Amino acid sequence: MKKLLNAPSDIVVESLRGLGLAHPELRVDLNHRIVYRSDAPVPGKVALISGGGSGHEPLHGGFVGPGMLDAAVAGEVFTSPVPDQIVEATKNVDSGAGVVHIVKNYTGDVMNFEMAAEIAAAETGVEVVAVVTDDDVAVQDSLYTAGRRGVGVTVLAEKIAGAAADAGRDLNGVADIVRKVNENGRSMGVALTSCTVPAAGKPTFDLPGTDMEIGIGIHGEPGRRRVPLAPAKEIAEMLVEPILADLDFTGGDGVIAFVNGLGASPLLELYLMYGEVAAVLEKAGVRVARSLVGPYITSLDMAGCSLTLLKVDDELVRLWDAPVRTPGLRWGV
Amino acid sequence: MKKLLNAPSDIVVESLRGLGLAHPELRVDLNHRIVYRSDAPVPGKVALISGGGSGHEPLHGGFVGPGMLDAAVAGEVFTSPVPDQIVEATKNVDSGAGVVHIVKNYTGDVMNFEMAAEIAAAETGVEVVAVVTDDDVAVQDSLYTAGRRGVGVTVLAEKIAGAAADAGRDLNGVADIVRKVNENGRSMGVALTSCTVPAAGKPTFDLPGTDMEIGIGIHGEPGRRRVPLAPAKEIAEMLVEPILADLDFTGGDGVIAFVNGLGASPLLELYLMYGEVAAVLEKAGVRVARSLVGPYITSLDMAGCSLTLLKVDDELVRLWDAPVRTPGLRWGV
Amino acid sequence: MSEIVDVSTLKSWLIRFAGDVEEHAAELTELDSAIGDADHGSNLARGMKAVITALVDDEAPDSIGPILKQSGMTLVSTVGGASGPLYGTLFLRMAASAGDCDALGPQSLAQAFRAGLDGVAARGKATAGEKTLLDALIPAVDTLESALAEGTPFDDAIRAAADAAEAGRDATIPMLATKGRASYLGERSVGHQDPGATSLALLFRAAANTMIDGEDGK
Amino acid sequence: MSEIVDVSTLKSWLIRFAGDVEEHAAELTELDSAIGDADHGSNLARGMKAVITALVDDEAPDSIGPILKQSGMTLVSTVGGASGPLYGTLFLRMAASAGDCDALGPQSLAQAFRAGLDGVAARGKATAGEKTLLDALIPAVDTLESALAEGTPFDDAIRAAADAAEAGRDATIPMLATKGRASYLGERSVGHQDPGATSLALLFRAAANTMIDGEDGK
Ligand SMILES: Nc1ncnc2c1ncn2[C@@H]1O[C@H](COP(=O)(O)OP(=O)(O)O)[C@@H](O)[C@H]1O
Ligand SMILES: Nc1ncnc2c1ncn2[C@@H]1O[C@H](COP(=O)(O)OP(=O)(O)O)[C@@H](O)[C@H]1O
Ligand SMILES: [Mg+2]
Ligand SMILES: [Mg+2]
Ligand SMILES: [Mg+2]
Ligand SMILES: [Mg+2]
Repeated sequence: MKKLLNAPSDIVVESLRGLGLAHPELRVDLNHRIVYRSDAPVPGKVALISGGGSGHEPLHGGFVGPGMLDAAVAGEVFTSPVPDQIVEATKNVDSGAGVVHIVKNYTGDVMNFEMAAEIAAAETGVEVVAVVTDDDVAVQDSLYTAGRRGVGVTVLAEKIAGAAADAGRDLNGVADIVRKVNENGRSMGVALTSCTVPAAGKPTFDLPGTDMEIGIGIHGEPGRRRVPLAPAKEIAEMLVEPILADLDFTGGDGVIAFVNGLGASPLLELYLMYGEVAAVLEKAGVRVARSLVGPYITSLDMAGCSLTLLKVDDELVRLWDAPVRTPGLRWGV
Repeated sequence: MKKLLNAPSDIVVESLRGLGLAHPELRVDLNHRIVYRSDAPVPGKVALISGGGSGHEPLHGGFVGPGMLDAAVAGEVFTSPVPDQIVEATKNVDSGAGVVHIVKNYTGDVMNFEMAAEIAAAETGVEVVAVVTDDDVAVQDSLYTAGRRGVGVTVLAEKIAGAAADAGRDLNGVADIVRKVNENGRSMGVALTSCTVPAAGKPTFDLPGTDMEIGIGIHGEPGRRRVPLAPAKEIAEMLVEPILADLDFTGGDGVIAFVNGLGASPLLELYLMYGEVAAVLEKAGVRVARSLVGPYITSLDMAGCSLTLLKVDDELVRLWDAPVRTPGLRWGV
Repeated sequence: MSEIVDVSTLKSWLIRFAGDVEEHAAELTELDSAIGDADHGSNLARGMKAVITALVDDEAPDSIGPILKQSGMTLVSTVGGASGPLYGTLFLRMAASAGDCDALGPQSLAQAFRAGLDGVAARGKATAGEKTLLDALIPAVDTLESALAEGTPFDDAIRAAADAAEAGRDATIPMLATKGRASYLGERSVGHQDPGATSLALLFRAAANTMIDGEDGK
Repeated sequence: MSEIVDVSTLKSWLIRFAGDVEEHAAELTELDSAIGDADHGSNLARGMKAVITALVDDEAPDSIGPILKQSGMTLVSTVGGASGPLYGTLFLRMAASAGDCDALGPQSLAQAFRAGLDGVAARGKATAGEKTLLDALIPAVDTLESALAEGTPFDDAIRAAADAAEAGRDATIPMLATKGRASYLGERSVGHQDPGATSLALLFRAAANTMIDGEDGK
């Protein structure tokens, strides 16, 4: 394992310390591993919290700031945070308007956020609405799975819901926007290499030099199937096709097309992939309204990428375009 | 080699195509492999061009836009662009106020930009001033080397000179700012793994699992020395120490501290490194005025990072803080 | 034989389990690499270390229910992931069932385990056969209860429960996962042993090893 | 023997060199991996491919100087890096020296090489012994000149030049690089063969092989 770290067990808190030092506009509680925008709670505004296992940076700590999250709660690497942390963050961001929890659909995340919401309601009286994202079409949403994983749509939901909260929507209004984004978004990923969990010290899975894993998640969980490494053109088709098969993305105001790097794939390759994806979408009659290309929801040092398509209407485009000022996403301010 | 690409020989132009599609505010000339801000030439403004081999993204194409570069010229992977490209870009961005070329100090880059400046002056009459960046303290600037390599300072110079050009400085004034940044900036890098040049198809060098390469450049050129993998704390010292030994960074208005990812090292680790660097700087009495953390001048899929320190005064801080709107760096607009 | 688990035995059990988890952490993580995200060993080791730290604190409670409760709360607030709430709930429900007493007899212990099992099933919305830690927990609790009901001596009953947990653990190998992270693999989950069931079997073996006088390891 | 390089021979030389570079591209890149950035083979292969494409174009010039000029310009505008301007300058200066003629005699060829060498040295600000392509180019040109001055027949002279280029190439192995990318390595550059000197030796061997009647490869 070749990583820039001291002890593997300290990687999360030491990384948060660096984040706090590099971004004076954030307040980092190292004890609870919470990243706050420093002016939280913002009077009158519905607050937005997300969180999850670490190792997906900039998600979630890098998305804290005006126009996006009020706080992010960091778990250990690939391990959801614990209820105490979530309760602490919830209390500290609530201005009285209530708090929306954006939770990626993993058993651990869902249970820990559920327990936190129960405690927050019982002990502090803060109104919490949790919305679960589950956009990964690689997983069948059926009786035989824990449901689809929450992946790329989470980034878009955090941005768009942040804008809705800024615009003054109430608790249910903001939660509804998260649901709307989740319902209209789908993702699919591919890994060229495994990631290495620092505490494990070696790659989570073996991926021979000539293979790639289609339908990968963001935790090094194996994907749908292993196939021979293919040219970018074909990979683009393998990503787009199952997404389009799951939801009709044609017509309307088009889509936000989001090509996400999983960690180790450089921007040179991500833009190339975006070009290929754009070509496949054009052929399929899907209009791209906005795009996002870069490593935004990563899986440590995994090479590969994911594609997220979000079907947008005028409202979603407007909220997407609204100002945002976080370490990871910034425009309009 | 596991990369998202089609044919290795097409990677640069296909990546530029994706960049152009993803960023309608840029104009990409695929034929000449030039990225322009779409409103170039900007009347009355001194224009800024940079360029070099590809594989360092977002440098340089991702730094084109208001407040930074007017155009970026992309060579093959790790190969400087050719004079024709540079001449073409120079002609197209000149508003009559002249053009500054920011050139990283590599034999190839310097020669190609020199030839281009000669041709541009002779054939088009455009006034060009070229400034070479050479901030890498891993290389001795002596009779026995090609001089120090241009690395991290280039990013800071492009940002700061872009702001100076926006502020209305004339050709020599903008060139002077680039020189000032270069003279006050120093860098040092470390690689944990080699990169793989697409056309070569395998890692440029072998780095056994227990070693790292100190004093690495951004092209997979071997560094100063190979040492056993060390904890982040010690790596931070190995990066800071030779920089401080080369130039006095204490006093004054402090420094811009820039922890740069070389490609495959995730943000989790880069922020951790920033925390360690900040601690070493504090002990050394160096005040951090501003910081930048992320992969901004990369070396394909190399794992590792570099540190750049830029000694700033009030003027440089003001220019650093000025609005910038590019795919790779964006604030204040 | 009516006061089988006193405070000292309870503490020994927790300490031994913590030690076993530490010892098998790499193996648990390895199992989790195959069908999950490579963290079960470090998750549980972190949690049990915290449980033991809390246990030896001067302010630590000194009766059965409160010790179990503190342990459950510690697990919930240090483990995270799926196993944190699940292991935490197991201990919290056992605590509620046991109450603030100085020792548990066989029946009360079995009742506490049953309450814990019910809590875990409710929290995780899973049932038998889904390739989770329930597949070790259910046979262990069932076996303990029925052995005691048949009049089996406690030593034999708890040993049988540990055996049942291990058999349940092994039985997860051919199972198709339909809950938790392993369910994402579909058919590819078959042929791998569930990490949570593996740690759960360690919990029961540690119970047998500490609750049976003179028993030492298997 | 006074008209040694006519247009057809010049073209054959360029085509053979292009083929040799293509064939040795991986080897050149491998050498560049050790002390550079792993691109010399692909750089020069790309450039020579473009040279040949331009050469066979209907509009292509059909006399010595213009062909050399077109080739030099093509190299400058397709190779990039250090070798693009250097190889480009070599051909451009040779073109200027040769002028618009139908063939070159031995003396004119040697003069053209000397002009090219001077141009390369000026462009790269390097001298002998710095572990660059000059370390193959200088002995090759010196040898060609002195052999001709001594009255050596052209065949032998150009073969000697190719031999000298290869000896010069080999002599770069123990050298310490003080120019170009390899200079960053300091002492660590010692023990590696310079990629540019290696391709330069291919250029002279290709010259010998095409300019000597019936010569075929070494
Ligand atoms: N819904 C569930 N019910 C019961 N046990 C579950 C459930 N989901 C997961 N588990 C158990 O949790 C174990 C994984 O724990 P761990 O790796 O610590 O958490 P995570 O899956 O969040 O990384 C699995 O091996 C399985 O036994
Ligand atoms: N200043 C110089 N003078 C002469 N030759 C040089 C000089 N610098 C580099 N070279 C030659 O260029 C070769 C490298 O070419 P190439 O790899 O194509 O370019 P780059 O170094 O830009 O990647 C070196 O092996 C060396 O022979
Ligand atoms: Mg986990
Ligand atoms: Mg090069
Ligand atoms: Mg796990
Ligand atoms: Mg090279």
